[in-house]
Amino acid sequence: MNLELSEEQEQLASGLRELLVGSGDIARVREFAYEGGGRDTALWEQLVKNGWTSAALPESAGGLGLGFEEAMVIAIETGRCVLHLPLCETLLASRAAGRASGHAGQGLLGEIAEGAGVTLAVGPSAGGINDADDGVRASGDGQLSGTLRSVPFGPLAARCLVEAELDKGGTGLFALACDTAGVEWQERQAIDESVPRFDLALRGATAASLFGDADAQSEVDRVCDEWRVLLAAQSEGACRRLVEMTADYVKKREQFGRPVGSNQAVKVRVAEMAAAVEKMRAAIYFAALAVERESEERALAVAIAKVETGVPGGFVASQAIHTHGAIGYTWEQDVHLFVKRVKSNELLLGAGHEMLERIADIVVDGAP
Amino acid sequence: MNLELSEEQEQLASGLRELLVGSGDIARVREFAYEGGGRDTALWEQLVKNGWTSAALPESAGGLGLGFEEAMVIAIETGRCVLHLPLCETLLASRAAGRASGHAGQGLLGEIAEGAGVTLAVGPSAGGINDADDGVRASGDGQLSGTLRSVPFGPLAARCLVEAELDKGGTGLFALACDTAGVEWQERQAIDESVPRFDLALRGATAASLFGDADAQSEVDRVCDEWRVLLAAQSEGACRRLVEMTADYVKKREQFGRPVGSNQAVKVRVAEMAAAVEKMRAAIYFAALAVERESEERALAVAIAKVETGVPGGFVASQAIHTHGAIGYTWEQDVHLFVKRVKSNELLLGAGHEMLERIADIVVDGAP
Amino acid sequence: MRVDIDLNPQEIEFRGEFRAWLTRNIPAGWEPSQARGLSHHESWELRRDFERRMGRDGWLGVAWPEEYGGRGATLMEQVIYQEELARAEAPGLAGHVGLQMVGPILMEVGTDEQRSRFLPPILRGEEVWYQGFSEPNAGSDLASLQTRAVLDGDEWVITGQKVWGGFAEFADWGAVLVRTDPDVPKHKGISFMVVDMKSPGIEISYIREMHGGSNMNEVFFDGVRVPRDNVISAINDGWNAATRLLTWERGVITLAILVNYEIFWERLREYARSTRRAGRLLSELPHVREGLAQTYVNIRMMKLANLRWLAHYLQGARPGFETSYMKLYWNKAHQSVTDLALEMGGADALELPGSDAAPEGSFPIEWMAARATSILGGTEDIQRNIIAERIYGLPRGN
Amino acid sequence: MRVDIDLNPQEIEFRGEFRAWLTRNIPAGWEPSQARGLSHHESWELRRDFERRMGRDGWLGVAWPEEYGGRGATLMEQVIYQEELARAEAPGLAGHVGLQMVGPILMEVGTDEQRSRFLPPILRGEEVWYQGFSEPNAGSDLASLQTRAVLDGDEWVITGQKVWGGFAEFADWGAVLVRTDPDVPKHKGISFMVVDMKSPGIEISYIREMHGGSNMNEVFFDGVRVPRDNVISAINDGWNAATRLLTWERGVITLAILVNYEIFWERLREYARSTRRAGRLLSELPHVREGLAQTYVNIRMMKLANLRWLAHYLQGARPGFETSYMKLYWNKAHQSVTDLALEMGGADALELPGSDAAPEGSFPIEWMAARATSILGGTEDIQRNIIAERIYGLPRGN
Repeated sequence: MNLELSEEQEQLASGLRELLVGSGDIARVREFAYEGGGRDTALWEQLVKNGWTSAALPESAGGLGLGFEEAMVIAIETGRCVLHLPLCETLLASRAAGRASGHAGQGLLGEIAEGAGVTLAVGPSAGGINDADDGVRASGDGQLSGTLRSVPFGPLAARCLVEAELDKGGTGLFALACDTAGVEWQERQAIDESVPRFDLALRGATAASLFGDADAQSEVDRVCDEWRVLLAAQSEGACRRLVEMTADYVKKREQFGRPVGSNQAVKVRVAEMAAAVEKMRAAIYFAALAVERESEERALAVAIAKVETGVPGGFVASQAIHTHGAIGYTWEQDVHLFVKRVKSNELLLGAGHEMLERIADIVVDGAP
Repeated sequence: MNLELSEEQEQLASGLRELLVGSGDIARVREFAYEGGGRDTALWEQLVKNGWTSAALPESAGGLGLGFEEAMVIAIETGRCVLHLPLCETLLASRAAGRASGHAGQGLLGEIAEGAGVTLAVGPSAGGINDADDGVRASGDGQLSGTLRSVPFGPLAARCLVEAELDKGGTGLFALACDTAGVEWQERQAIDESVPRFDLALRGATAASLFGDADAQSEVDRVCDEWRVLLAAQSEGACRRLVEMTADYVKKREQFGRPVGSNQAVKVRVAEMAAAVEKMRAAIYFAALAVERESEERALAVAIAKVETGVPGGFVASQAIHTHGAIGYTWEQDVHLFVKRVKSNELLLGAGHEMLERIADIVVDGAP
Repeated sequence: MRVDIDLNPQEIEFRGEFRAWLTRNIPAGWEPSQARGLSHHESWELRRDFERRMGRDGWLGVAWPEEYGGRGATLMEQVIYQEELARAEAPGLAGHVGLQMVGPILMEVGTDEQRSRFLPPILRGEEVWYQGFSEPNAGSDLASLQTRAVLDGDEWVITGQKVWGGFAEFADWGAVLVRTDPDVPKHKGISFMVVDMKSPGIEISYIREMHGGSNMNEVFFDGVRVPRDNVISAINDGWNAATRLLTWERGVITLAILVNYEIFWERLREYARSTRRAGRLLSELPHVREGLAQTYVNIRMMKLANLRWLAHYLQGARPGFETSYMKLYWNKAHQSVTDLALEMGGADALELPGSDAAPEGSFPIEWMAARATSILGGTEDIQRNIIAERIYGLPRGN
Repeated sequence: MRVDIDLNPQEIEFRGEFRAWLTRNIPAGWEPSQARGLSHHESWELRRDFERRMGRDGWLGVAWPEEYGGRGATLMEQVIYQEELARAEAPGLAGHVGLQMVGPILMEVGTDEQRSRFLPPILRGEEVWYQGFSEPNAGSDLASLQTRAVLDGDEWVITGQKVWGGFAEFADWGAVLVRTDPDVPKHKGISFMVVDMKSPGIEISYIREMHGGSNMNEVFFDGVRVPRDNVISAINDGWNAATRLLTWERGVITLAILVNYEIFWERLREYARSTRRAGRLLSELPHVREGLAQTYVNIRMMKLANLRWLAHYLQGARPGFETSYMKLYWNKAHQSVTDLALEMGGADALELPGSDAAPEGSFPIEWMAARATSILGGTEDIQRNIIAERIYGLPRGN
């Protein structure tokens, strides 16, 4: 990829898209996530069977050995259908486990290869979260205690990567079984119901440290940065679909005897939405490249991707509602499902101003 | 005035408008200010003769005794024709002199009554100016030394109110004859040529302190606040005229066989420009009322007026150019004269962010 | 915030009187944060009860002329009235369709029979009206509505579908626009009918909104029979009758609405002053400070601009196209303050009410509500067209 | 800033070679801050001299095929070429009309005689061309142009007025669109003519721009006679011939232009890091930091978006409607960075060059220049229509 997808990457995207559309697309998201249909085991199994959940595992561990560019391609597709399953999180966990050298990492890789879904509980370092949590502390023998707010999917995943303060100082990254003793999940109500969120309370739960005793802060930072890129990629996918839905709608909807889309003010909205989305696309490609190549511009590129999908994402979301008129404000119309994902992703792991501050540190002060 | 002009105030406005339009309006501004026609003594004399320059003098001093609301009404009209003479500054000086009790104030009042124009050299306390000036210091016997950048009109006025650091600490406000010994003016080139700007260098120039030995910082602050309101009012006048010019233009200009103004995208621009201007009007009325009534909301109201004419003023200015197309970018078209005044006024005495910080101090922290 | 316009002693007294009444009469258990937790019916009962009490004590229809039982309140008193209701966070009046639309229309074009039958129960808070204007295919282009009424003997028979009105389930009467002549230009074949909402053939469902709640109805009319006399104004004059009052004193309504934004803004400020991120109070972060300042300005300016026009109306001017400016400022004030709420709250701002970490007042629900603001009551696009064409005379033809 | 796309060794070598050449050949006394102080003629002489040197050393027409004397540069090399010119702050090429428009058109539709007469002097930097397209009443609606050419014996006689082209006074030849058949639909009666700019009947004046400078001409044609053979392509085929190249590789041009914004942004950063207000460095003020970050993002994103499309072109795709996105990003990048310059500089930012307090690079002049960006090369409004109609298929009919 050189700021554009390769043919293989295009095929990857259309493969996943076919599977998701074939599974019911938005209707399925509504059924399971919004209408309380419970755990969507069937779709997860299908993703497992087709290799999507192990896409980022090394080939040696039974995966496809795909890189981060491909993870981004997958994330775009999960955004296009507001997927209600922890696929992106599992890809991120695969990558982190692959970087870990010890048993814990190998163990997690094996579980993912067998179909386990993984979620991520990274808190204080992620940004965008107000002070309230205790955070999690690890005892010397790997027992975790403490709380972390708003973990996506929570017990709907099998495993959870947990950021925890190490006994002797520094940060550790632990693989935790979501249903082990001492783990409690409490569901929250948040705007994007396609990603159910849970509070995690740990009381001496046993977990395995991926990076042993070493301070893994830079690993946690890396996971957060990669997560930001996948959130941005999801938002791009969701926003692009919003533009398509909006354009389709205004071509069909008539008022005053002609399509609403023949009004120039509507064209301006659609054009500005489209312009925002095309820029997002360039931003996430750039960020994916920077991560994949371990570029020194990683922090900058990631922040730019988050900025470009943040406020502009909110703009696309708001315009999509407005341009649909009152219909766009209803539950039955699909617009709100995408809007909710885009607004959530904007605020998770640091919103616009926080990311602009990072950018200023780099480009104004020349911080590394 | 209760957020709308009284009939008398409307008459005041139309009286001044008639005089200025009768004098040649924009053509005269071009002739004298932009094309180097020299000092426009004739128009100043006419303003003097008709009582405009002494409008804010107490009746006892031979003036009309008009208040600050009326000063604002006058400022709107000076904005509507980008007046190239220090009328607003003279009104502000009249008010400051009126508040001073001693000989110096009386003297200045008398000079204004006889037709003197006054300008203002307030520096460090005014905001929006980068650190470079020495500032001005007053010796014990009222001799001023130092420099101040970018004084409007400079020696084109007869007198200048100068902010200076007092010998014994605190701030003084001095009335200075612009052509007295020890005063040097150096013209600068700035974007708004209708307000020529000069650097002031003082080397022991004799001047009279309006408020004696007392610290007059609050008086200087008041002058600056009143000046901000008049700048905002000028911008409102200039912006309103830009909207009118733009609407007229797009009604006449044809492309593709019909008026440009029949395009909805053009309507959106005109409507948004108009909406900005109507809000400006409310903001300057509110600020003028707050000043006139010595309301405790003065600082807030003044900052709001500056904010509402600042970035929105730049918006109206940019849209006016854009909507005129390439024509709007030419010297011959009048658009640029208003654009330059509006952008200047935005940046003088503190631009948007600086004013928003003031507002935050008041409304977030509850600062007095 | 302060009153930005001078009140005379009579107005100050009016304010004091109504404020005192509200303090005593706002129903227990009615607080905005709890209100959303009430069931539809519970909420309805609270409202009805409150409204009947208002009627009993003469606080409904304050703007109505005294000859019809109102207080003949001045425009300024109406503003005060609306502001006080909003400030007290009183339940929204279920009777607003009757009070603000049907009542005034009947006074203007109704028959004596219609007035004596319908006005008093509205004023007592006893009968509630449903407004049936919009249809699925008639939104911005309302006049293209297709619900038809056909005369059959002494009755009109109505068939069609209406959307977006509220309280249909609870309403006693519907004020419904129907097509009575399909063969003339669309504005000219519309009549304005009074429909008994308990009639056979009416089916009511709810439209679920993006936040999951349902306040709006779909109403289906299948051969609903209405007595011939239930037409307001002349047959085929319905469009005129209905739209005459749609540019209803927006200043008054808007000033009331913005009190809600003032309250929301103050909640944001308190949130910023009491919430820390990475050890710093949100209210110390420069972008939060600037955001609070800018949204304060947006709300305050919405108020000042409205008060400026109100000053004209107080001197007798009729509301005109400047109401389109008001709507634009309203959109901006509402959308910007809710954008700030989410941005400021960060990940916590995503939480819905009922979640204990959710900031007070539910930021995301308010954010969603603000998305509807630029649509309802004439879209942003329509307001801009009006300003350009009607105020500045740009050519229509688009 | 860094290269955001991979260069192959040949491209790296090309870059090195051209960069080295520029280092040795940029004329002394040519620096942007001084350039504005030069008289029109002095500036012209510097440019001409530089351009002839470029021609001599084979650095003009790098994109031209080798058969016409060019270098047959790849698209990537063209980008590099433009970037290096911009980065070196070299004089803008006076010959750009010949190099980028007339040359390619002649290669495509010219006669052998026209090619051998006109191409070599363009490539040597010896003959300069004027572009006569726009007219006072034909801006966005270019095809409505009214300058007429009437055949009189073996000569065309041209009468009319052109605006917005530059260098008319110094140009040797004009490439002028004229109406040759007033009786057919407007696009079909236009021809493309070569006019000797020293011909009798041509009068040239300057249009003064809002910043006081004059770079653009008005050219009046009063019975100007042109040999019959001076028509490029067929009679009445001028519209096709001219517009075929107007969607010319905007990626290339835009990438060059944005180097200017990168340079301007870096100047702003240095200004912020060296200027104090009330004792604090501007670069420490939160809103300045955020402004610098946001404008950096705008410029960087303009670049990344262009590079993404460039990647398509490198694989053989033809530029299409996506060039409209490029133009929108370009407007945004330019206007936002110059807005920041004024806001940041405060009262000092008002100063024009020549004033010693004026920030380097004259912020207000750059601000004014950016106002033209959303107009030139197809207004913002037109780009948005193209995106909505051509890419997303919204109905035209407006």
